[in-house]
Amino acid sequence: MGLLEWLKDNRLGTYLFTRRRGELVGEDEYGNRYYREVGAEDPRSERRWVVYASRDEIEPSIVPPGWNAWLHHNLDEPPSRKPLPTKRWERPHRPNPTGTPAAELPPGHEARGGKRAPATGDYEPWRP
Amino acid sequence: MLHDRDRIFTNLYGERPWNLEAARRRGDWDGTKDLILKGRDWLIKEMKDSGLRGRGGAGFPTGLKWSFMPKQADGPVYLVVNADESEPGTCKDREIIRNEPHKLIEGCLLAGAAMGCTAGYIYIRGEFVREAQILQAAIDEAYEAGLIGKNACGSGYDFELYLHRGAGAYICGEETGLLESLEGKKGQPRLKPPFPAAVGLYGRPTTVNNVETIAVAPTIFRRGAAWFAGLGRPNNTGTKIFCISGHVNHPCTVEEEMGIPLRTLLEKHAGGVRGGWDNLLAVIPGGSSVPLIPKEICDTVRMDFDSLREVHSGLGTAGVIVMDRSTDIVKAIARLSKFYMHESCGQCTPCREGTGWLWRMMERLARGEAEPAEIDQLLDVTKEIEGHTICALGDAAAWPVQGLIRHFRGELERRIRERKLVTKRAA
Amino acid sequence: MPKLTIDGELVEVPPGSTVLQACEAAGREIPVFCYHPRLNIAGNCRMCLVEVEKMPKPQASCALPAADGMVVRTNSPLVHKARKGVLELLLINHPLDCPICDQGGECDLQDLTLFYGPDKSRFKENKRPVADKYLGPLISTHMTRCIHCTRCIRFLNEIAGVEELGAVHRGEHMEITTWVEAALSSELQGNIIDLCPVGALNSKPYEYRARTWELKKTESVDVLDAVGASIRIDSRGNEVMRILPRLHEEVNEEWLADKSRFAYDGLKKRRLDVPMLRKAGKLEPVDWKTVLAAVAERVRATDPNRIAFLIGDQVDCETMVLVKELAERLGTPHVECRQDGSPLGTRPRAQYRFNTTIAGIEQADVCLLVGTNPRFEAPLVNARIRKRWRRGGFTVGRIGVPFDLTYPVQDLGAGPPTLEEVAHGWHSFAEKLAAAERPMLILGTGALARPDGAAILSLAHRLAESVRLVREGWNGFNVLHTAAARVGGLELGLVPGPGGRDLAGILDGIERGEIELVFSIGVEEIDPKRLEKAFVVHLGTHGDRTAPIASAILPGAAYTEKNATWVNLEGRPQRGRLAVFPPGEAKEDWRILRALSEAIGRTVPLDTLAQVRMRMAELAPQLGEIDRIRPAEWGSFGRAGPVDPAPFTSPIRDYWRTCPISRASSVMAECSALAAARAREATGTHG
Amino acid sequence: MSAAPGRPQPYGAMAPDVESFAFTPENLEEAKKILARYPAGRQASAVLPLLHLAQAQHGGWLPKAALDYVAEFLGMAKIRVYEVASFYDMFNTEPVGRVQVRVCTTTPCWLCGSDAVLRAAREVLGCEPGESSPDGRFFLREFECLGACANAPVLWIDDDFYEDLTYERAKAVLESVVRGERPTPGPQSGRKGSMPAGGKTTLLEVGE
Repeated sequence: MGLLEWLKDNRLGTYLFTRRRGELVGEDEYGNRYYREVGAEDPRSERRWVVYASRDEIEPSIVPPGWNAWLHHNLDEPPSRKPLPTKRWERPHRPNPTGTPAAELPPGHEARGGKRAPATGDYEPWRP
Repeated sequence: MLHDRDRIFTNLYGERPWNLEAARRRGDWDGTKDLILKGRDWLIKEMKDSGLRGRGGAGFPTGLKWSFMPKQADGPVYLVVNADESEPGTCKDREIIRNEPHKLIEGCLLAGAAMGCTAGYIYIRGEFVREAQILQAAIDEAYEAGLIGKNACGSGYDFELYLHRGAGAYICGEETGLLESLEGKKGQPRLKPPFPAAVGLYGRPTTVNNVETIAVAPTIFRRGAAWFAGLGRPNNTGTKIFCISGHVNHPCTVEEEMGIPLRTLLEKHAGGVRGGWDNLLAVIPGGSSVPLIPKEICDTVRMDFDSLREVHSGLGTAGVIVMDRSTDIVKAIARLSKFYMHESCGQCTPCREGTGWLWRMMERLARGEAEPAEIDQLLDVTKEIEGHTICALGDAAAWPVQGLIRHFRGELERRIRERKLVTKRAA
Repeated sequence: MPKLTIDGELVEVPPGSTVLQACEAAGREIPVFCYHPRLNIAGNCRMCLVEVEKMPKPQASCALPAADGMVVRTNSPLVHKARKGVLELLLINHPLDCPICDQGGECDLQDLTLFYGPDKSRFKENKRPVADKYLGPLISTHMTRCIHCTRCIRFLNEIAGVEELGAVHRGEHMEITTWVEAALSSELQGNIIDLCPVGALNSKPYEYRARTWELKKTESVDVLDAVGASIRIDSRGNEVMRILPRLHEEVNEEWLADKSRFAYDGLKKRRLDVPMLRKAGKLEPVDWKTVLAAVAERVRATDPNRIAFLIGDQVDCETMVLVKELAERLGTPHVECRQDGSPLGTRPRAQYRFNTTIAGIEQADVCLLVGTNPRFEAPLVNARIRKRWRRGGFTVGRIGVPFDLTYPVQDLGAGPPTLEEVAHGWHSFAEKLAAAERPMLILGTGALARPDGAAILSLAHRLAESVRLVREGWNGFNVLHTAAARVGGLELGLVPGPGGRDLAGILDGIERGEIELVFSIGVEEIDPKRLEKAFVVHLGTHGDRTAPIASAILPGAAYTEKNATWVNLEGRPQRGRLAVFPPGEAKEDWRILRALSEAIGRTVPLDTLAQVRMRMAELAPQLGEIDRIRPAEWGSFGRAGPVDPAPFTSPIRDYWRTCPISRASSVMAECSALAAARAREATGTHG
Repeated sequence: MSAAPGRPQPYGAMAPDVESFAFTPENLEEAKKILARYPAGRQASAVLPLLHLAQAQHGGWLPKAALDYVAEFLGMAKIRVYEVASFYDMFNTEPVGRVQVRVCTTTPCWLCGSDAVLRAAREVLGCEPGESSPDGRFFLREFECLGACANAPVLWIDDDFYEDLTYERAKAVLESVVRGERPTPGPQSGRKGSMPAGGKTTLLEVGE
């Protein structure tokens, strides 16, 4: 990771802003670190941001739901301080796999080597 | 200073009974028949000459309004009296209705005669339960004595008068909202034109007048237009009931001459501002719908339509709300914004959506939870409401806030600054 | 004629116009939400503000009468600021859910915000949520999106005549609702979806199914009643996604009845998609060749005098041309297009048409309804009558069973005796009709489709003559059909030829074994038990009433699946267009008959649609003039005779289910159940 | 009623189902008298007075049955009556305490101490504005300007205004109301009407 790429991704700006105004709020299970702005003029519009753990390709959907909600000001308290209630049926969060080998493929998809069912038509025929 | 002999409402405080006998002793119903027999033209001319301007808030010349009614009309023509007194700071009509109902009833008859009305409806706000009972009893008395109804006062003129009770909606004080309500609908103001003088109650020509306007009419006719016009100042003639509330030593209603200096009014009749004149912060001079004026202006301003207009306020209903230096002025205006939000009829966009926004911003500003730029935004929102609505409620909601920003911008900015300091320290 | 200056341009408008109309006349577009030219003016959205010289405030142009010498500016900074302000206020409590909103892409608020609105939100408070309301199975609500324009309330009050919607509470808590959760009872309620300028009222069946920009729009006509409303069929792929009205001032204005709008899901259910043949008592799918050969063989083996053609309610004129040609070539005189058994003849044409025309209703001053319930039989005609009534100076009388028509009706009596009284001038209403300048009579098919129909028709003719319904430039004699095919069939003369049997004759013939082979061209309204004995060749679209008893099934195309001509009740030929293809192996009906004729060996030499239409124009020249009504000649008709005093009834009991399409529709089934429950409740509480 | 299950009812799940409503004979008489005030064909005008009448008869609130009854009585569409009943502040469409206690809190009263009056009401009645008291007898609410500003602050109990209140005076009035008494309405400071408290400054020479 060279400085050039840093500049291109504006990581330098984020880095500087984080150094200057950022207050570390917490870290999620993937190691992403979450910051809030210190001394925002209006607490309702304080800036909140994430510095991803990954150093190369970044997939924003890696942010877990609780942190995502906090980033978007849907939660006042970050999940590190006040964890979200988990439901029995909840599965662990995972980032959007679209475009990766883990991507979801419907049954019969070519890449799965399947065969598609014939078209059924979009009407109900009448049979005596 | 007005002499007692020039006061119209001699039983303003209810020291004597309201009934017909007592009213007659005060001079009501004296020679009413002769007045009616002088004819429509005389009555309207007299009213025009008196220079009486409507006492409901807008100050439209009454004689001129009366003259808009069609000279010839086949079918009913209505007089509607607006007794839906709900403007915060105003409590004059209540005193007239409960202490001087016969002045109002006689006024209805004479106004009806002047405009050729076949019937009159008095729309009284629903909250005035006891007042409505008194007024109904007075109407019954007048019917019994043959003063109204068929061949009223023996003049040959037929005039029916009915009382109609509202049910708690400020917007029914707007004349067309009142007519809608009287027709049994929601009190949502109508589009104008057509004006009520052309298409009013039940689609017939109608004039809507305030209680005070109607109640002073008999005395004007009896004592002559010149007498009334001789009081007050040109274009702002006659006497007016002022209602003084808020931070004065002796809140009261009092009948005074138009154009009386505000300071005189407060010090002479209301026992002065609490803690002395220098303790005055601001005054809302004409009911909640007009912008407030700060002390510097209060020092010199006169209480009449034109003088108050010059200082970007208005006489309105002459409900004087006094606020001393202890007042949280932003909260006081925010409370008015809440009033307008609650009373908006919901018909047209700017008022329905804007009044709620105004109130919410005002509440935040009262706590200082805002950005300095939001003061201008607030002003901008008031301008988006003002003048864009069907009726004047939008304007009325905008003006108090505009007045606040005009005169107390510093106060708003101070609160924002202080709040910021507090949050910063907490952080 | 007031003359106004609009943005420096001088325009002259008719007296009584508003400033908004004047601006439109000058080619200026004024943005509006609450204003609608067909509704009363509400003036509540404040979007149409313009600057008028000498007036201190901007004025709502929709409500301001145009006066001579007015100087109006629609483009000044003041106006722009006002519009921007109003839009900002409308948007503060409007959710930003355009991406999931059905109105997205055809939303007035979206469009106008793009043009005039603010670029960002300054509203930091919480938006106002509003609970959604239940309005029945047709309309879904998202009341948070409502901008309180009250168009829906005004439409139901004024045009539909059903006061069921209102705005309750006040100020920012104002909500549009029925107050108690009840479905709307109007047959025109779907129009409030079109009227709603935002996505507050949406079509429930269409909800979340498609985005407007993915739809293919096909302009067509409706055939679910005889009005022939202009519609737009929106389809995606081979599926009809929704049906909307199209502007046609003389027919439907811009409204559409609910059955026509919402029954389209019936196009996807119970469809006949393969030819079938009865083998050993069971219908079995076969291919076209087999079925045509089998039918042809049967035809060749049958005496032409024992073959009959019956024509259903939604058959197009092209198909009827083929029927006529085929019957002629086979030599059978038993051709019948009057499925309901009415006695209407083909000449003079005036006897079966709605001669006044739908738009003509607005000129009438007295109207007599005989044996008809226009609210169910033709909701749009009923809406026109109501429109005329609202203008005042209009009396409606009725002979028939009382029913709420949304306007006051003077009930004269229930049955033929009253008609006799009026026809003979013994009833005071006859004088009223005679004294009227433009009187009209609407004769329902309920009065005709009965054994004494010919005598009733004759009485109606007598009435028309005695009160002079037909005058210079005015024909007040009208028949209100319920079937889209009927007038077309009569125009083409699809009635029994010399020696031919009419409907009753054919049915009796089947009974007695004198008719052995029946071609059912979309016939669905005849009791199948009466057809059962014959070899029934059914050309249809749905497995409805006739298919189960048919011996051979020829799957045809529904009205959205073919290019075809229909003639509406006024005698107005109109073209429907193919929006989607017929399902499976189904074909356009006329092609099937053409192929059959070839299989029989009596080829009808019409190979293209153009040729069929040429032949149609030869048979009935008036059908060649699309969307034009050639006035019908007047003459004598009907056959005097004794009448049965039984009261007239409407042919439609259940508005929601009248044809194979609507009977197959689950949406219509839901509406029908609701209407039935409402009727039960009404009789339950009021005796 | 063909209500869809699971959808919010405007009347709220709390509202007991009042099956039917009809005016008592006396009120029917009164209703007919009210109708006579308005021209023929304009009966709808009587909707406000009749709703007042119905509300008084039904203990301070209007059940749906009463609205339907009034609609039928006046020949109006039901929705029009619902609109009216929900528009005006004085009508309650949900069950509330029979005695209605309203505190004016608009600016003129607020300046003169309506907060204290409201506090007294909360304490004495034991409920918040917009609620009925725990025993269900009283209904407390904040009200907009009652039009007695020179006598601020004002408390409006059923038909009567109690004026010139302080915390103590409000408490005394409310406590006696809770005891089932009706204290003398009007200014509780002892002054006459809206006369200046320090003695009148006008109308001195007007004799009887």
